Amino acid sequence: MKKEVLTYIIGGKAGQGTKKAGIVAANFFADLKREVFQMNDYPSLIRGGHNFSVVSTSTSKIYSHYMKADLVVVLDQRSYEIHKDHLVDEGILVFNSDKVKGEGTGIGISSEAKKYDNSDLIEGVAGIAILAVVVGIDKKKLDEIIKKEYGRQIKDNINFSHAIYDSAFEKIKKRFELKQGKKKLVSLSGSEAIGFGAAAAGLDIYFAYPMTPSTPVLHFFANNGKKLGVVTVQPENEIAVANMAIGASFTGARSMVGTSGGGFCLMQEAFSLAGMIESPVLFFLGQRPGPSTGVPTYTEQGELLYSLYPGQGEFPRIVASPGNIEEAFYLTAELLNLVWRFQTPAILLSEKHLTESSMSVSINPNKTNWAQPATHEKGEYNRYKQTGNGISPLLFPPSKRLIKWNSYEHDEQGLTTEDGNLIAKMHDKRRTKLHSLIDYLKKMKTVNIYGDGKPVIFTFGSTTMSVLEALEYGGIKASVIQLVYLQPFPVWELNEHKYRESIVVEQNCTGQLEQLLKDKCEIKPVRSIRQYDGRPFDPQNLAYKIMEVF
Amino acid sequence: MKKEVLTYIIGGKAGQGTKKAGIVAANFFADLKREVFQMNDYPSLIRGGHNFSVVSTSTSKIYSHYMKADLVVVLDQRSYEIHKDHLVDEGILVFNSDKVKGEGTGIGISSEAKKYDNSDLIEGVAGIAILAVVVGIDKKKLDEIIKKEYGRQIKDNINFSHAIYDSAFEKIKKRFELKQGKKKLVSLSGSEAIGFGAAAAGLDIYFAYPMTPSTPVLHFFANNGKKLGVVTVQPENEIAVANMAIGASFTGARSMVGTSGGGFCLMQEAFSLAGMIESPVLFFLGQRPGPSTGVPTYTEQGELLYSLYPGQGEFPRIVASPGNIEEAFYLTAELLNLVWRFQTPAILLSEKHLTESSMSVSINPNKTNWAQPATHEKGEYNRYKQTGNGISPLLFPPSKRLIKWNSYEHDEQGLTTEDGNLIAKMHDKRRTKLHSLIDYLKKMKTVNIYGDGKPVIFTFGSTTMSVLEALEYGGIKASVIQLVYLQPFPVWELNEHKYRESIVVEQNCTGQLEQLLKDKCEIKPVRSIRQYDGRPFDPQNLAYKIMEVF
Amino acid sequence: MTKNVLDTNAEITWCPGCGNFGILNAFKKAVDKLENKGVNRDSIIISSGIGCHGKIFDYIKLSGLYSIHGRSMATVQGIKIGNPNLKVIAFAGDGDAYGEGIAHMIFAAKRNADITVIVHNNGAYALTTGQFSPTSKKGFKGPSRPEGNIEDPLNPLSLLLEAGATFVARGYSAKMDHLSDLIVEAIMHEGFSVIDVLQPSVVFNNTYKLYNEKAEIIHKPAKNLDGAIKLVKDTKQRMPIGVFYDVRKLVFHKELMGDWNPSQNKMSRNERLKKINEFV
Amino acid sequence: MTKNVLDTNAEITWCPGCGNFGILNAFKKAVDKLENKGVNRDSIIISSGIGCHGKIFDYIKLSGLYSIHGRSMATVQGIKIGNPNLKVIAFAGDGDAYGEGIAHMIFAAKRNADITVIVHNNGAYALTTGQFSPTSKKGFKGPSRPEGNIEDPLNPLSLLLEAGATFVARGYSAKMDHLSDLIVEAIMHEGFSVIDVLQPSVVFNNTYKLYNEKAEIIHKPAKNLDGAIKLVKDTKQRMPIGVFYDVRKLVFHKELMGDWNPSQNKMSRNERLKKINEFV
Ligand SMILES: Cc1ncc(C[n+]2csc(CCOP(=O)(O)OP(=O)(O)O)c2C)c(N)n1
Ligand SMILES: Cc1ncc(C[n+]2csc(CCOP(=O)(O)OP(=O)(O)O)c2C)c(N)n1
Ligand code: SF4
Ligand code: SF4
Ligand SMILES: [Mg+2]
Ligand SMILES: [Mg+2]
Repeated sequence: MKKEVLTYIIGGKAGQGTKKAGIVAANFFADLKREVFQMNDYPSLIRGGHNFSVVSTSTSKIYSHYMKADLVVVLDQRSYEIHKDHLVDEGILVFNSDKVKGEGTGIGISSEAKKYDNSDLIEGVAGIAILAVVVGIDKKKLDEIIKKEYGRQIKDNINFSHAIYDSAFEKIKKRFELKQGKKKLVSLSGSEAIGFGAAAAGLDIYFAYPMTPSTPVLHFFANNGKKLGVVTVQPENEIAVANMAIGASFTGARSMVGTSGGGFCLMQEAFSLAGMIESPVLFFLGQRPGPSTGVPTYTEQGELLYSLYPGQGEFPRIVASPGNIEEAFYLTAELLNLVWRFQTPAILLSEKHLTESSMSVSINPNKTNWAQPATHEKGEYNRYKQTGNGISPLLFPPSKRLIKWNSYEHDEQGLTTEDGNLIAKMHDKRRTKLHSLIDYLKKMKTVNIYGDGKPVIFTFGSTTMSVLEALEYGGIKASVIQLVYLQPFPVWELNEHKYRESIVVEQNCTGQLEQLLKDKCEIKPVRSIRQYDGRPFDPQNLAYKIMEVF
Repeated sequence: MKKEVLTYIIGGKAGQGTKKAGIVAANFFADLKREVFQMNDYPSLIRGGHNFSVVSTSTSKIYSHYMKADLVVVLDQRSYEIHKDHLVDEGILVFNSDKVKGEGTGIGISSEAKKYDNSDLIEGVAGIAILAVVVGIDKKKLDEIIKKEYGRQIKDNINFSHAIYDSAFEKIKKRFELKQGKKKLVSLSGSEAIGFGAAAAGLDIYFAYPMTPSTPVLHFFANNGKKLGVVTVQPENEIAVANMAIGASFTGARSMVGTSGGGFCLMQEAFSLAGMIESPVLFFLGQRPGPSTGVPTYTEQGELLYSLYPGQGEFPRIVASPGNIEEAFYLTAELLNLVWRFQTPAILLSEKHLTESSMSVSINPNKTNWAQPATHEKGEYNRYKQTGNGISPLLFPPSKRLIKWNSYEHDEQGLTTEDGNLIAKMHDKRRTKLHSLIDYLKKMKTVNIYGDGKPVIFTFGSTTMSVLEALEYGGIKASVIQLVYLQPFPVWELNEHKYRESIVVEQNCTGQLEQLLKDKCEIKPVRSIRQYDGRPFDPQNLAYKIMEVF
Repeated sequence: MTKNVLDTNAEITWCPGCGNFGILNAFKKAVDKLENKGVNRDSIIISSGIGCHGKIFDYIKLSGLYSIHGRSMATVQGIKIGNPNLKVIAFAGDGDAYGEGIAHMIFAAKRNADITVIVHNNGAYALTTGQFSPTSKKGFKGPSRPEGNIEDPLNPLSLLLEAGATFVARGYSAKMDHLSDLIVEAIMHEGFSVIDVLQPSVVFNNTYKLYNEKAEIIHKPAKNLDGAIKLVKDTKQRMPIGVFYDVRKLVFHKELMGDWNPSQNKMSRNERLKKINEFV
Repeated sequence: MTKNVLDTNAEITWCPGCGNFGILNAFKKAVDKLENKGVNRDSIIISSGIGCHGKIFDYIKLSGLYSIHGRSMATVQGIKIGNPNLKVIAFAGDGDAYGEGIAHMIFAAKRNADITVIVHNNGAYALTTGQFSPTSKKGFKGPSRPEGNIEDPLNPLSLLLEAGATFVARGYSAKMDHLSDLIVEAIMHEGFSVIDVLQPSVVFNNTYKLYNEKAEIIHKPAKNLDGAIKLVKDTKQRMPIGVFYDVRKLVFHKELMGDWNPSQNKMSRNERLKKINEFV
């Protein structure tokens, strides 16, 4: 490994606070100005089962967790069995000796926890205390962290953590020297980045019905909306979600919805409505393994093709997918701008691995724009005025002018028509708008190119992070081309890369990005690396696979 | 014009029976063993407005109506203004002199109709009487026709028709000699062909919620289901439609649903469910101009791309579209067979121009197959047994064996799993099934090739009929390649046509088939002819456009 | 009909004699009355579903959003949240409101969303040529069930009362003035209001004779929920029309946002960015 | 728990103490009782929605279809039409049955579909981490409304009674034997039957104390609809459990098909083709 990476895994049952411990660890590293990547793995249940959180940190940019850890803390036997193989040589394994039989350092975590209320729920704090010991943090600093991060039962948590700290100190002591980084960093989850990005671009209302892995964005707005001036609404179903958001857009409110594949099916009729009435709404689509209910709490990129032509009929659609958490912030803001500029719905496509992982970021909110439509200035108003570029200025109620948005084919005023000429003209208008959109995208960054190695690795979405980290890990020279925009597909950016030796890396079974590259650009990758077991790539593993090819 | 075509247009208000008159005329011609094509044009309203029906007939195969008529009958002024330009030279225009000021032959249709009950509704019968005169049918034969075709008010209709017959005979007399054809023919609408095709393949239950242009299939089964042994159910919404159909398939009942674009949006979640649980359900999707509500009673092919990847996640999907009404019969039967063979949902994609037009056909129901799945024979049962081809035998309740269909990712037994290996294996199973499907399709007829002219015209769906008739009309030598199957896309059939000079003809604005041909086969048509005003192509017009290119 | 300021240039394509004309005229009259009460026409926003009823959208010169089948009540809830200063009215069919859109109706009532829904209840899916609808009588013959509907009809108003509706009324399109008053009251009501309008479809369900005989104006809402439920179901001997229930309850958008108006009181970009900077 | 013939190999992943265990055990017991009444286990078909409740599908060794969120009652209606000889049971959550799937519930009741719906009513979207649901109390705190739910809960049973349900009951997961009897009765009822089961979620809505105090067994259904509606709403001082309403009415599949069974009495291919040949 080139860079110095420290990895920490904490495993236990759902309800023991392992996820929280991972996030706390990530925040702690970021506070030290260290780069960090944190990933949660949990099944679809509320208590029990097996959850784990893994945090990798370095002083230089890090794009993925690693599945080989320097410190593993396990709270139960199942976690022990799973994670004992996840240790690097010389790694430290600490187990809860009350529940686990095994090799490594045993500490009586459960018996200590029993002394406090909600003993189950606080065990995760032990993981933080042990981490503190191992990286040489003193108890005062530990107290600060606990006070900051844990809302409830602070005193219990502190007492508990001290007891664990003391036992751990006795048995293992400080093992790692943590260098501080230089840049002020903050660790954000993908969902938080999406939330802040939308807010930065002027979001007014977020509508959603819970569905993993889009739910954290709903919770983000529910928790922070008041401060940010964003209203959060959870209606009765996804159909209401989408139609309410469209209604809200009619008043000029910037609105956004969030869902996952199954919920997005239910929104497609409204998506087409938005296309027809030219309503600007941003749809966040978080992927998980499908089809159907699939594997709700895991990750996959199986809905790329599904996302390209949602909703019946022809109208301009936009789909883009962020390649890392920082980009999730900027891209969300950019998409909110685009939907208002072009008055057409867009999809922010992501996946569980991005939305529910955290990463150190340095974000400058001022670099975003405030979503602004072309607005009607004066004189007679026609909602669907034919303009050169297909974009008709907006006007919001209340107004003396008549504002008619119409799901039927319509004339410029917005009244229903069945006239053949008008039908064709309005089709042309929307196609013109599509071309305006494409022209506009041509001036934007629609693909990201990382590195300048000769062979090319094509990828998209959160897999970009895995690929970048794998290259770093393996010291592999290659260029990574990440398709940020997927609809309209940025063929214009890819022509020059057509004949380069390339591979595709993606997280699905049928090779959807590969198919798109073949279809759209006649790019024929020599090899395709796909993973579709619900788990994100491990960069080490991925590096070996890439090296096999190049 | 090479062949002798006779065309008849009758125009009036909705509620005057012009559509019925068109269908009666078509049946009458078919009875004479003449080939016939009949098309209805009507706006989305119940009474008033402007409806017309056009029937073209010939002794040789005819694939389209023509918009230049030999006989035009108009019941109101609006129809007169529109259709007076639709006459061939020397054509006959008969108008309702009580309502119309114009040139041609006036007959007091309304004043005569007033003498009977429901005077508005029976005016269309005048059109039949006038047609009878013009083609030299006597009153006795006319009475037979009316008795056979008109359920209600038979005596009134006969008396009324005699009065009109007499006035018309006085003013215009017999004008055309109608040659009889040789083959026994029957005129069927596309919807009837679909209904019969599904029935021939063993359909048990049809579920639908009304939506133009799929509604006629619902009405077909509602009217004929009892005789055919097919149950018809109209649930509360499209979501119930699709989920009930899936439930029914669990019992072994062959089930099918019908809808249009907006309704299909709502069915997509169930479509994905069918993909996951491997439920065999046939989805009939009738297109109309979109997006959204669009132009409900007109025609378009704007949902080709939309239909290719419905439902979240990865699973085998089948999409096919019939190129004429005869093919609608056979293809529907074939698709019902395919969904049961491969236990995956399929879409029968069509459009208003096929479903609501009629054509003379000669159909042999015995040429279809009875949809039959692989069924479990004996021993332990695993619903999702891994087999070499991805197809697991079916078993239906009640059974001593456990039969579990599961929307979550599952093990072979059908129990939920979150295990990475199993997730990947089940993905592989479904992908294997997709490959089995493709292998199977390779042995089937997935494209139709008509003619052997050098240049190629690519097309699909009902536009195939327009193209064939245009070639016939224009005496144009070309090959027509109709894509019957659109998903999986039959690239294997197209390789040999890759470098031929070609054009694409389709009824949409953005050139969806053209895009697919470019994407999938690197076929770059030199020209694209598109119409998207809601009206089907007129073959004469289309012929000129094609001749411009070749 | 004389030309009205609320008329548009759209050609009216309802069948002659259709009950929808009565609703259209009653609504236009109601707008006049509302203006007299200080409700500015520009702040009255309409929406509708798809069906014969929906065409009313094209015939009224008021701003709004012609929605899709069964969703107009979701649409107007979104409009109301986006700008609570607007008065929002959803026109809906019986297929629309009680079939495809029933969930939105129930939840709009439950949360007391401040919207008005005017249901053109003709007991049929008229525009799609007369299939049975959720309020069709058993035995009703339509093309999807030629031998007659096999389901009993819903009583939509008792359902909505149970769901929490705070204003429930029934009108009759042929009693235009009465209906127009109902519309005014419903729109002035702060909270969820629904008017189930008996609307004869001359083609598919001609109920003029029936309702001309049975319609009976009720002059006072019931005192309580039980009374209202009884009243809306009291349809064997007569067909009561009028306001059946009218109570006050805090409306959804106020519970949600107090007096905040998302589209009008928008936070400035600077302030928003400052807030975000505090976090990141 | 001793191993039962109805157990599967699936690991049970409900939280210790969850009310769902009571429902699972009551159901298994009910199956035994049904077998004693001559209902063959092989003809009992189950379905469920998505949520904590839905996991019950994996834990019962009966054939069926694990459906999607809010659709299990549509699924089982399809199964029933496909083969009316089967007894079909849909397990559903409160989010499932009264939120996403409310339209299917209302129409299943309206058409008296011969299905049984067992609702695990825990007043929360549990599996998605405890957001408020259609039956959450006002003020209920969940992650999508940390300051508390702003909507009043639905009373689902009065709604379903108004919609036409012919068998309506409430059970309590902690009263296992009583619940098991309710399940037997509901399944034996020919027509639409629903049991709203009070199901404490120990994590998100721990109502054991509340219901242990308030639950009160009702031994006789109400005499009429009004009485039943009163009963299901009589929850201030107590929480009545038992069968509230039980009437007979011709079921949907018989109205639709008489005694025909589409999957079992299928017309032969020859006969079918003969019929088609008559037409074409
Ligand atoms: C999702 C969807 N399904 C079906 C339709 C087709 N459709 C248009 S209007 C209508 C029913 C109209 O009935 P109703 O709401 O009672 O209105 P009416 O025509 O009787 O006024 C239907 C089913 C549609 N537009 N959208
Ligand atoms: C269409 C759709 N929307 C959202 C979800 C996400 N989801 C899964 S379970 C659930 C709610 C569960 O609530 P409830 O039905 O009450 O079941 P419980 O977990 O409380 O038993 C939701 C919203 C989904 N699976 N499908
Ligand atoms: S069909 Fe009925 S509802 Fe529609 S316009 Fe005609 S009379 Fe009115
Ligand atoms: S979260 Fe609640 S409903 Fe779900 S298993 Fe745990 S206790 Fe039961
Ligand atoms: Mg209606
Ligand atoms: Mg629940």
